[in-house]
Amino acid sequence: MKRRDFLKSATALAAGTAISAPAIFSAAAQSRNETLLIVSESGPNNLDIHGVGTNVPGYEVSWNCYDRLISHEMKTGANGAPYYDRDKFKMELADDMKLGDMSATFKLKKNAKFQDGTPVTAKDVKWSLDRAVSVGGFPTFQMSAGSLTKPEQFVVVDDSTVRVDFARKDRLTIPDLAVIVPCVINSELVKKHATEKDPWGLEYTKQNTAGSGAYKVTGWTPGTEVVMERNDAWVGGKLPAIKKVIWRIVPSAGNRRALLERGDADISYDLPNKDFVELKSNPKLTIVSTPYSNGIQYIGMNVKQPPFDNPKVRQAVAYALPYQKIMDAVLFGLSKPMFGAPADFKTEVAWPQPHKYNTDIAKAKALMAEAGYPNGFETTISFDLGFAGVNEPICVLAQESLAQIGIKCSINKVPGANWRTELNKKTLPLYTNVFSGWLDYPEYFFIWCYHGKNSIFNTMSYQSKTMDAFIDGAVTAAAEGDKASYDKDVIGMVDTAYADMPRIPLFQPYVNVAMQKNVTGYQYWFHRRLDYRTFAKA
Amino acid sequence: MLATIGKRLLTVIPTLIGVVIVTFLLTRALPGDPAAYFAGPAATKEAIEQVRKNLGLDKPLPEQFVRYVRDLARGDLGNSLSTGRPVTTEIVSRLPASAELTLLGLIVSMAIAVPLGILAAVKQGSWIDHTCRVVATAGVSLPVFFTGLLLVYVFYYILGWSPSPIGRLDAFASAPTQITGFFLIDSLVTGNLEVFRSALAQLILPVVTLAIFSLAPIARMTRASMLAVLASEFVRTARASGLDSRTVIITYAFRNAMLPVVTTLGMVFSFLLGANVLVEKVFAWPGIGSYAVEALLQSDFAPVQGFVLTMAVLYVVLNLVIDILYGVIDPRVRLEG
Amino acid sequence: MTDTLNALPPVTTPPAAPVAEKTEHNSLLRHARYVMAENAVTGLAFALFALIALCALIGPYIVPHDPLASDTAAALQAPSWKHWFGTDQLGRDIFSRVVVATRLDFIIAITSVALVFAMGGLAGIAAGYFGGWTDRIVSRLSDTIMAFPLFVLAMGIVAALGNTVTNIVIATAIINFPLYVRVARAEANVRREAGFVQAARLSGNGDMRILLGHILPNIMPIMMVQISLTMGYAILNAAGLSFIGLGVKPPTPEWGIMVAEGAANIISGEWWIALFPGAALMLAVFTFNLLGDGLRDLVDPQRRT
Amino acid sequence: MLKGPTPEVDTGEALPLLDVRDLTVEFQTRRGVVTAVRHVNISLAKGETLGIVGESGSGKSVTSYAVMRILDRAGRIADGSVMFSNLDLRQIDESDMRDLRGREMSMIFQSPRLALNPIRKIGHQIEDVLLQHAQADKDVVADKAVEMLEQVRIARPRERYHAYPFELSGGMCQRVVIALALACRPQLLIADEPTTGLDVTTQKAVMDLVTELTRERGMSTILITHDLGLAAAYCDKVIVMEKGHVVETAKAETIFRNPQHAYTRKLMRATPRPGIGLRDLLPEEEAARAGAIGAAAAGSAAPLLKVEKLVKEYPRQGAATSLSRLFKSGPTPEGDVFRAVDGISFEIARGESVGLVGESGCGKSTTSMMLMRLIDKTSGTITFDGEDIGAIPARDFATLPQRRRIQMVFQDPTDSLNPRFTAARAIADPLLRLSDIPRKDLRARIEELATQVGLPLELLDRFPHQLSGGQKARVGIARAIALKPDLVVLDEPTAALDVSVQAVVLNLLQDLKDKLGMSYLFVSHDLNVVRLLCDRVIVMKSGQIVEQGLTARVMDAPQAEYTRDLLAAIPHPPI
Repeated sequence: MKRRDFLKSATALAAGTAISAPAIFSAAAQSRNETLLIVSESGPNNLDIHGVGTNVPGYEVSWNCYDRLISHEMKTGANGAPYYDRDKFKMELADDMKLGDMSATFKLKKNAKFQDGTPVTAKDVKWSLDRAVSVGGFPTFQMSAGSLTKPEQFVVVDDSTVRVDFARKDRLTIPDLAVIVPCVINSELVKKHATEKDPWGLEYTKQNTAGSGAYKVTGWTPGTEVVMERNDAWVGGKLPAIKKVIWRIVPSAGNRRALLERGDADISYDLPNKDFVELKSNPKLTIVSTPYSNGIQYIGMNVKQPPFDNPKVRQAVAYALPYQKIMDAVLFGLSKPMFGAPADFKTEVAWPQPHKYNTDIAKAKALMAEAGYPNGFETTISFDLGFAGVNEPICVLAQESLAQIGIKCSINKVPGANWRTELNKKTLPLYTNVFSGWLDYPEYFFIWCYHGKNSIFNTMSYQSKTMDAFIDGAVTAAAEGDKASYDKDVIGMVDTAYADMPRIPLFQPYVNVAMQKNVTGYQYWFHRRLDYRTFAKA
Repeated sequence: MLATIGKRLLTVIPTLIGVVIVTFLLTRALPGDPAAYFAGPAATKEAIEQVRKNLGLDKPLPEQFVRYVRDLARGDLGNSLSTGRPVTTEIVSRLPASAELTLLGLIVSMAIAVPLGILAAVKQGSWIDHTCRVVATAGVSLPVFFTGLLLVYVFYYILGWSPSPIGRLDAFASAPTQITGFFLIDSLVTGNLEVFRSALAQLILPVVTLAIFSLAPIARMTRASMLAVLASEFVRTARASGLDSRTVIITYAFRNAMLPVVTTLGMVFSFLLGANVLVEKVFAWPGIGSYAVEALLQSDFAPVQGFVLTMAVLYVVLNLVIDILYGVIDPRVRLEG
Repeated sequence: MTDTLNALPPVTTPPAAPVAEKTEHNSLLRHARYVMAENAVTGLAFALFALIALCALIGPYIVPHDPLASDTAAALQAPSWKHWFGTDQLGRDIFSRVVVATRLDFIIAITSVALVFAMGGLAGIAAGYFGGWTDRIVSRLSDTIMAFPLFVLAMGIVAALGNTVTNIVIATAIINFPLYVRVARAEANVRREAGFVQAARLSGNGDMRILLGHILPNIMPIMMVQISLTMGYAILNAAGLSFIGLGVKPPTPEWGIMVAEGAANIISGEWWIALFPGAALMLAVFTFNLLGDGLRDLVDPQRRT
Repeated sequence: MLKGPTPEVDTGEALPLLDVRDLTVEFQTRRGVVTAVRHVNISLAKGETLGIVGESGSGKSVTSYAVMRILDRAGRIADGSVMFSNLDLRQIDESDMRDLRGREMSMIFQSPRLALNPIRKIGHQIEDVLLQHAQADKDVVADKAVEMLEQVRIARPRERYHAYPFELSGGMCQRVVIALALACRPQLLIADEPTTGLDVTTQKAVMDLVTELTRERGMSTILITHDLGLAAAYCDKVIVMEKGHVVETAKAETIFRNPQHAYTRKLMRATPRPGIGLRDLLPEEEAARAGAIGAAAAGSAAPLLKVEKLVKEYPRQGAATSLSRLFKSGPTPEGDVFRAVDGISFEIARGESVGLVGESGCGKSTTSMMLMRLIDKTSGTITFDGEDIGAIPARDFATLPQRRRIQMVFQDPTDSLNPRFTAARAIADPLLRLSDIPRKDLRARIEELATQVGLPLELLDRFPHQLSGGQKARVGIARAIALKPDLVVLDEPTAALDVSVQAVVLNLLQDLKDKLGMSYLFVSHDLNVVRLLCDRVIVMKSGQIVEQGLTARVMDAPQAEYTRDLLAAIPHPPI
């Protein structure tokens, strides 16, 4: 097994966690400074983002172990920490990008090599992009969001030049090439492991990294740990400072916090909000909180079924939710409120933005009476158990609050594995959920969540001609660069959404990262996972 | 003796068949649609159907079962959907972790509970007896995960005596060359004392957690059977023959009292394997219990089935060992069987 | 040495007691008094049991706060005069929740035990009495269940059937099935050839009548011990399921869930969230366990363990 | 009379080996302090054999435990002194006492099989004692143990040294226990009911062995027994105890001839022996009250029960055979079965009382179970009143009307009563199931039955544990006759009872038979008892009938060798 090989080679590097353990290890400590120990609740289930059912931790591996043609520049975010720049691209595998009217041409870096030493060629890039649009499932879907749907769109010009033809004008096409999915894979290596049943070699890449990225996985025990080591031949950017990344899975949140506080772990980013708030006062730790880009936690209602087919009922619910209580007791202030905008607030050309509803039981009761439910009704509120830490108290508070206007909810816990199935059925009457889009454009969010073509994320089954017109209009305007009508359409989208209120935004969650003071180089990315390449330890 | 083992193996067959069927049905009854799960967040209905076909989940249940049994007969436990690895590989690599933890837990527990039980029986009705009873019962009354967290809090977070609860070894230590898969043994065999110390230090808290939990049944059983034996006629004869207390208690009473204790070990072990699942979760232990729990919560059939089958086989083997042990202690079984 | 020897259990049986009182009832009471007087721990267990039963019965009517009412302004408060056990993340009064939870946990324990008694107890008696195929089928069934790691089986059942109180009860009953079969079978087996069973047969009792009318009442005392022990396990089991996330629905107060919720807060210093429900849980299981021991004393002073 | 005092010791004058004065033993029980032994005096000379006789609860065993100082925590010597060879056993400390036990004073208990550690080789168990008392070095101890086994007449002792108790018969186990007790050549041997539970022939062999060995060694012996005959036959001196008191001390020769105390007389009368009738067992005044026994009803032409070539086979136990059976099909091979009953034939006439006698394992119980239709036969016929009831499966028989015509009285009155049923409920059980007696008449019928068996009516609402042994036996009898059966099988109905109670119960059975005209099949190991109650007797051995005939004929002129052995083994008190 690979892990053992790694472990053998790592014996010499072994270092002690001097602080807590009673001097168990005596090995040299200097390599400790080049090793990053990450602890998180769950680990990857697949090392390849093209794989079937790759989970979110798997994206992190892909991001760090594979290169894309292009990536984003950094800017300074609202909180002062580095934040990816949506609009500025930088070259990663590509040396240069020529943007034409209906195509983009990429020249590859000359000395780019895969981790096994073979050079990166245009053939590899085409094969990889072909793979992304062909394997089906999530990668193909993500590619199509940028109007990248057919292998014919990817053309090998010469050994080191690749052209991407646009299917139509779409301002999401180029950004879509900078997400995690269009990664470049060592096609020769993977093809060797491809079979008739598995033409894209998914089985191989599931367990092996075959990229040109800054790190390669040298040990992986699912559910336990991932060990990654630096690829010293990386050309995609400045050679990272961290030589080795050890990513340990520690399911108990309390233990993760303890590991951080005792200085045993370098970094962790999925702790309960409460812990982050409290850790902020710990002088040994740095905490960075950044709002999810283009993401919202909301209460959704199924508009196809009574009683939530009645907009008055939905508005009543919007007036009955205990927003501030949720902010205080559940999130400990670590989120951006999406409610209670002042009455004179003008809808902006931005997303997410707050709505004007606030907790007002009297108004809610009135609306219930108007809607013909003066005595309320009974329903079920569902949540994803995978995120019970936030979801459960939200539902409990909502349940309590809704009871005041006569809506009696019972709480339905859905195990993480079934959550998507349940959403897909589109029968849940009332639920809380998060949606966040990688591509940070309002229309991108609305296509997924409000458009009448009723995608999986339109969990409310909301269908409105007005809304569709605004969304389609915005997409076209964006592609054509028609700012005026784009602005008008976006404002129309938002206003319609907040008038009809099929889903009630609660807050924009924060990505919280806690790390030791000596760890530097954290950057916020649209995918919200860690980019090891910029980290360093003092 | 051989015949006893043979007979025991025969009676095991229906049990194993039962386990296979129950497991299969149970896993298929799990809610959630693995196809939807694995098709990814933005999959269309067609994409989900495609995944379903790839996973073979579109076939009727009996057909899936036949296929499953056929694979099983070939020693193929299938692939985990979530990790993509063959379940056999996973189990083989994770079993030693669980086994090391559970066995050590059992050994520690017995090392404490058996003398405690004897003492309680010999001093029946004394304060020692009552203390034993209360302490052992208190141990079994705590949910294991609670005990585990409490121990971590006290011994790691507050006192700092124990290493960080992140698995079998410290993050920067490396596993010994695999011989048995038991780190304690492997590190000793390869002479790597550093690793031995690290592995031992990591084991202490989870082992103690398990031991606390299993103290009561063993102590209770030891006390009960010790009492029964101490009241027996042959102990009376031994005492009337002037044998000293040590001989009476150890040679005469204890060995006889161990018989029912040995029989209950199988049950205690099964009990511990269950508790193990929670302990592994608390201590981030890379064992098969935590693996199975994750799989179960993800409706990932193959690992759950593999896990349960492994456990069933383990249980059978353990009972066999207990039978043999029983035979070693009790000549009646050895000679008459 | 002298002590040790003198402490050895009876070698002689005390002379037969003078002929006993008028009725069985009377003698049982007296016996209970004797056992409790002799063994303070058992007395304590009975007292605790009474307390738990009382909480289950009238708990919801006497608690100082609404166990479900949140008060985010008063969240995460340490124990005080107002909130004896402190408050949780949503500002709910933990004391009230712990007391109110007694009823649910009690119900889970009792119903699951009643269920498994009806299934396992009767199956075991039948297996022990009839032997042959009945025995073989029941034993294989129980072996099959035993071959599963019990907690994982419970998880599987609850995961498959959905996490409701009913299913938790069913799962708990199923995993305890082998224990009941084992005890009932063994007890029925030794009585199968007992003189009074033969006599009952001669008196024209059919098998069913012998089973239910003669054997069952006689093994009830031993089953009671088992029942008391498994009530404790039932609660622990429910708590474990909650920890995994397969417990009862929020915001229903239940000890296991409360411990699981509070567990994450131990490290951050809010020990009271997990500690008090944990203590209640432990106390209840503890009580049931000691009660089992005590009942055993009551039932059979010879085989006291 | 097998043994007199050893010549070199003068019993009368020398200092007694054991001198117990005023011994009082108390037990702390849940009902307060119970005095089990009151002011007992015992004096035992060197080489003397003393019998302590009494019924259950007389304190005879407690006395011996007090002497050995092995009373449990609840019991204590409240008063008196125990002097052993000038040592005050109440004063010396425990470790000295432990040295005495096994070395100077040993004890044998009843149920020899239970008295040995089941999982330790018998040789090692003897070694333990030898080593404990430093009677042998480690290197020769094994030889010494073998020598002991040889001395207690165990054949092939070197081989048996490695045997476990379960591999030996009850009699052999008792020999091992004796070897254990005598290994260190103690001065005093206390034998507590050493032969209870053993067959009469084995009993004789064991007692003869003990006598011989103790005499060889010049030891003193205390024999504790309920059997006055046994005590008188083997002892020099007999002490009779009743309720913790010594009521009489006398020489063995005189106690039978001239019992002084009323209790001794009662006990003596109640002991069955040749040449007496049933009524002679009862105390004189009661015997007079009971009157004469009715003449035996003449057997009618057609027998009530006819058994022909009855066979019961059991598969031999063992894993190997059952394993092989799993693979082999077809009938079980001959070697795999054990014939518990091997082709027996006999008849019982109406109103007749037939004894079925044999030692344990002879098949008598199996036979009675088949007749009772509690188990199925392998082959043969059981004809009851002209009907082949043997053909009806046992499981169906329970609810058939024929059931009421055959009833049974069980060996152990405690075991045969449901602990959860009151006496009345127990008697009512057959009436409720098999008769159509109206509910309102039930109580009256129960009381009638209770009166018939001499059970005081106020005891009817008690539970078994609140009744004495004799009372429980009466309840069992009342239940058996409740349905007015034609045939009652009496399965050792008095084996668990004290002799005085046995005397009463036997007479009761006789009276009931006369009154109700039932037939009895009396299953017993005790020829003396059978002689009293039965018209005819059948002797069984190894599943076969070795002899049957009229009681007087079989007892006085036995034909079979085996019958003669049985008769010879009965201890004969000196009359």
